[in-house]
Amino acid sequence: MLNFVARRLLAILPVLLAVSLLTFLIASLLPGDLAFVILGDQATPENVAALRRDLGLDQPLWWRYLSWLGHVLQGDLGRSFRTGQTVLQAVAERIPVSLQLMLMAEFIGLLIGVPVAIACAARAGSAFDRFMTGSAFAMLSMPSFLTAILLIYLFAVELHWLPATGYVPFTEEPLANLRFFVLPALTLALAEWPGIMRVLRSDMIATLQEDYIALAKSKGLKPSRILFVHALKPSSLTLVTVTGINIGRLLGGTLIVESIFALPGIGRLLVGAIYTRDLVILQGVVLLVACGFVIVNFIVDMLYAVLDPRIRHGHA
Amino acid sequence: MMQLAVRPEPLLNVDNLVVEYGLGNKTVHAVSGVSLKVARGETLGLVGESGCGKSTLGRAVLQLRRAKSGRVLFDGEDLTAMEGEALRKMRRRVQLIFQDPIASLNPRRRIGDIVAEPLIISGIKDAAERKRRVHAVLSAVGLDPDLVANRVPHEFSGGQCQRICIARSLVLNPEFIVCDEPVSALDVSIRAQILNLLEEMKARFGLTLLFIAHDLAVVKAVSDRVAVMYLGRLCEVGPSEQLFAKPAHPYTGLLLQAIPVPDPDVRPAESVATGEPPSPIAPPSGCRFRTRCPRADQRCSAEIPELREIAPGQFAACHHPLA
Amino acid sequence: MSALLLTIEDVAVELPTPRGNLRAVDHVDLSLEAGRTLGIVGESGCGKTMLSRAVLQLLPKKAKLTGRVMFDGQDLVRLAPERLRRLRGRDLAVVFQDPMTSLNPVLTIGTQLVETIQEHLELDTPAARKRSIELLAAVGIPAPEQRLAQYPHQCSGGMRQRIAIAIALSCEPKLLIADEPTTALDVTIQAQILDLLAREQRRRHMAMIIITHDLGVVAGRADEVAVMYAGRVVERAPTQALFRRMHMPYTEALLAAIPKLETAPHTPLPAISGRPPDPTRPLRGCSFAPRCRYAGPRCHEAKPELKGAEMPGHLYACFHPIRMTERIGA
Amino acid sequence: MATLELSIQDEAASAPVRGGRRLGFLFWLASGWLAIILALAILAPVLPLQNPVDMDMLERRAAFSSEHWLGTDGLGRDELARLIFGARVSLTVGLIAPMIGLVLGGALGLLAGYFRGRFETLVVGSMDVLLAFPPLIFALAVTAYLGQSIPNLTLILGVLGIPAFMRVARAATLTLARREFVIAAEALGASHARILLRELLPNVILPLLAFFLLGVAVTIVVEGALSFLGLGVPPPMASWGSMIGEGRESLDVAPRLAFLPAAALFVTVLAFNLVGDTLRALTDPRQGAL
Repeated sequence: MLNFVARRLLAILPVLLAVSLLTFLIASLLPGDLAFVILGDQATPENVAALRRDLGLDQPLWWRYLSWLGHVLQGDLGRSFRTGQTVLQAVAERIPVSLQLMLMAEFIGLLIGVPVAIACAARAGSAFDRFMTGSAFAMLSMPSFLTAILLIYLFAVELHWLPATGYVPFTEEPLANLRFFVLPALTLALAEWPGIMRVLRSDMIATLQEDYIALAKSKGLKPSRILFVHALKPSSLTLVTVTGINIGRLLGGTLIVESIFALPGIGRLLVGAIYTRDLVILQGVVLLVACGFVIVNFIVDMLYAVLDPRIRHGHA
Repeated sequence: MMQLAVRPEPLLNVDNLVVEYGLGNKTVHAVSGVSLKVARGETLGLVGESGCGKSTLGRAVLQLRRAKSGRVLFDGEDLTAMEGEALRKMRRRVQLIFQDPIASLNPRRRIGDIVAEPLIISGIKDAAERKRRVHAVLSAVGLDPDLVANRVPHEFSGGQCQRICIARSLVLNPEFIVCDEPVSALDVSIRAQILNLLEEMKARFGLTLLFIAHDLAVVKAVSDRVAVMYLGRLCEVGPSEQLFAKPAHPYTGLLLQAIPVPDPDVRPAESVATGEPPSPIAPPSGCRFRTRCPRADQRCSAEIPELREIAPGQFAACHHPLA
Repeated sequence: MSALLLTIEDVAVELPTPRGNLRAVDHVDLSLEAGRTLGIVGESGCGKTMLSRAVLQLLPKKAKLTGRVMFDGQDLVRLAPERLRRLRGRDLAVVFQDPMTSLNPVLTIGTQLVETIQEHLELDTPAARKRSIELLAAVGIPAPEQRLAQYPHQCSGGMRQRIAIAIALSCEPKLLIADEPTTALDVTIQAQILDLLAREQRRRHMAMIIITHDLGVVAGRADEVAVMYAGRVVERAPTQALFRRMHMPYTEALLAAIPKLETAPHTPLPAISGRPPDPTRPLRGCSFAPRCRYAGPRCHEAKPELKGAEMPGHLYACFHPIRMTERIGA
Repeated sequence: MATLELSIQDEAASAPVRGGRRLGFLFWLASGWLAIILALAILAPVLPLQNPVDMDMLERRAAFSSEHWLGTDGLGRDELARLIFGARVSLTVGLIAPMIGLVLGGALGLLAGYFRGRFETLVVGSMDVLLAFPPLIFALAVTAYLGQSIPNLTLILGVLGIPAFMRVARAATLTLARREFVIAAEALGASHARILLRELLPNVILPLLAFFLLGVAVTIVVEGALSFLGLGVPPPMASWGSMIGEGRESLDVAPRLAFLPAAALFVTVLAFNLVGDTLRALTDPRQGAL
């Protein structure tokens, strides 16, 4: 097992390195000279040249990458030239919002998706199954910005039950905080559950056809035990992957929802950075999010091994 | 019965072949130093249980799996040393038939095209000529070319697919065919048809066969000589009648005893077979059968038994052969 | 004559397929006394596995089952699900063909044994564990105590089939259905497993149905043999009688088509020409008639019913039964 | 002793199994919708539509009328014309971008699955790197620097689709390459190119094409999201996403301005998903078994 963890860890190192290189390249190679962006109206050739020297932009590309990487490895991701905040400060300030949103969304998504999937798989082909599969399919075609608008229209504009936009920290006003989070979290969850449900349902249906389920039935086990112990665990492997990928995707996917509902999270930080061409923030946040994604995937791999003894023992 | 044991120039000469491959961070010792000769016009049966390396050996002969060491001489030429175009040319003379006939046929191509494929690969450009040869070979294996050629594999049963596979392997007039468990996936009534067909084709096309199977009776039905394999090594080689009448290696004896006989008067002997084959990842030292052998002693674990002649034409790799 | 433990009365199974209804089992009658062994022999697609699934009530959801399966005085077809559940695993156990797929890969062997025992017997966990260890030892598994904590993939195929047998035996069933229990195993392991089944059957005095495609497997081990073809039982007899004097041309042809060790190499095998009929398109006459060398015009017109031969207990379905003098390969 | 079965007449009778696969009413309904949308988008310039960018400040948010069938938007532009010209943008990006993924990703997946070894490790590794970037952020960052234009947008979304197509092609190839018919071709002396083109490609292309349709659906959504944020197509060009984004401002007074393009987007995406999923199920080998 330890060997397994070590090997997986070693395998993600090159990926992380490539991620950093790509992040750097995106920010460096694309048109738009940083010095011009910063100086704006005051750009004179002398000013630009001076600033370029200050920023190290006159150095060769590989040198800039290495020195940037060196700083990153020491935890220095740079400082916004707009707000003066360091990347880490900016991220630390906003990450709780994004995390709360992500976790609430994933939780609601699982809360809807898992029971529905189990119920559908147990009665595959029934009217309930067909209805829920159909709904999930329709929901899969519903982009989150559409759901968001629909929810805002319904609950904020028409019914006035919930606020459309705004945020207070949980620590200050827990209840108000939750009220602000209901619609955005629901928006994301409504996009999440169909995937969760479809994956788990089809895996469960496949598992229920297995010989070992026939054997469990012929052993006279209770239907609930067959469903929850014999079928659910082997079927949950893909679900773990999907949930992991979802969380990884949500890391970046909260962007639209945060923009629409005006939640001050990572997504909005990024959109803001793009609008204002705040290159340092953009580069730093993209790097952090991408590394976060890689690490979440690594954790999913580990979870996989916990769930499936065959992988743990290197039989797969 | 003609004795075809050792002739000066065998068609196939496998010399001390070793095949190993990685599985995770372990090495599977699939074939560990096997030497075999197959004479022109002969059928050599290769028997063994699953995981004994018999299929790997078959594929290594055809260079579908590269050997770690050892040589495979076909008609005097060393296949293991061949690469690229030379090897591709040689492949027209040696063919392969698989266990799963349905998986052996591309589901998205028509039977006519599948059987014509070897002709295209070997560079026969004349379409009429190809069609003539495809029709001839399909009729030879007992299928009606006009009914079959335009259909796709899933319209056929396993037995018929195996006929198509045999047709494909014959269309280039090869000299040598490796049959890798060609009837294991078929039902009893179909199995007999295919075995008869193979025998007929062998006579008609003057083939030499390496016939791999796990069923001793099936192997005996078609083979002139039989080789018994256990865990990557040969235990015993000999003329089929002689080998089955008087097995010299304890493993051959065990295999013979284990076969269920369709006769109620033959009370099945309480199985003498104990234990299970060890893993080819960590084979036992010395004789690989010693962990299950009732005759095993100190010497068996210390010293690898070499194949030696027990009776005329019959070789066994055992320190304590059966009398 | 002891009481009948199992009677299968006029059981038919139909499966809907895209090509039409598939008649998997076509009105089969069979019976089995307590402590006896019945062998059901047939090629793939002959309906033998569907028949066993019908007895176990494990048919696919879409399948239509008619007829009665009387087990120990109750009709399994009409039994309430809860009562059926209490019967399965306790009085009625099964061993499937492929030990690689019939054990749950993510549960330990111990869990899979203990849960069966605790479902049906009033035992606490330590007692159930103790019983599990005894069972594993009884089916010939070395170091049974360590095995409990292991997962199926850590065992070889033969070991897994032993474990599956231990699970089946765990509540002392009255009937064990072994559905091709050795087909997926190597020949030396096959012999071990068949011996184990026979030994445990004698010891526990349970009835057993062995389903197989290999006449050799039933020859020495079954009291009675039923031969199935195209969903029907075409011949049924005490084992000795069947092998001595088979009446049905299919049985004869099936036996003749098996390569024998006694025969010299390169002897052509008496093969059955053609292949089994398409089960979605039932034939009017005898389903073996198109492949049968004895078939006459009547065979293509009417279906022969199972009828008795001179020997008591020997039934066959044929208009032109074989007489001894005509046997091939005899 | 007769052993050969020369006639297979009985097989001729038990004809094809294929007929039973029905596509269903919804499939045809979805296909019909897609055909209509596609036709409208292609014919948009020759249809008697008003100019989608002509503003009429006197007729802002006008209701349905004979002059403006679907009314006008917040800047007095004809809603119907904008919807149809929006379809042009959505479909152009939606259809072209996945083609990049299909060709490049499909080829990479096929080669990686067949040749294995270092090449496969390299391909899979680089795809992992690409996947590590949340697609929307990646697209945003790149558009922000490359500039907002339809070709740029198409290119980025196309590149983003490569890993998914690669995975589908590689998974299909991996299972196929182990099948005996590929080994048989190898044993016949077929060249790598021949095995790839004649044996593998015909089997891989169908799942890939089915996945292509799902890819179209996803691309339309991502394009919509980018345009919604104002980072997709450059204004004043209409795209469904940007129309929804603009309509959001007037949800309280004229919700239809958001909901009309939203409905068009939703139904089109649903239709692509439905057609793609039906075809995927048809080409799924597990389903083809019986």
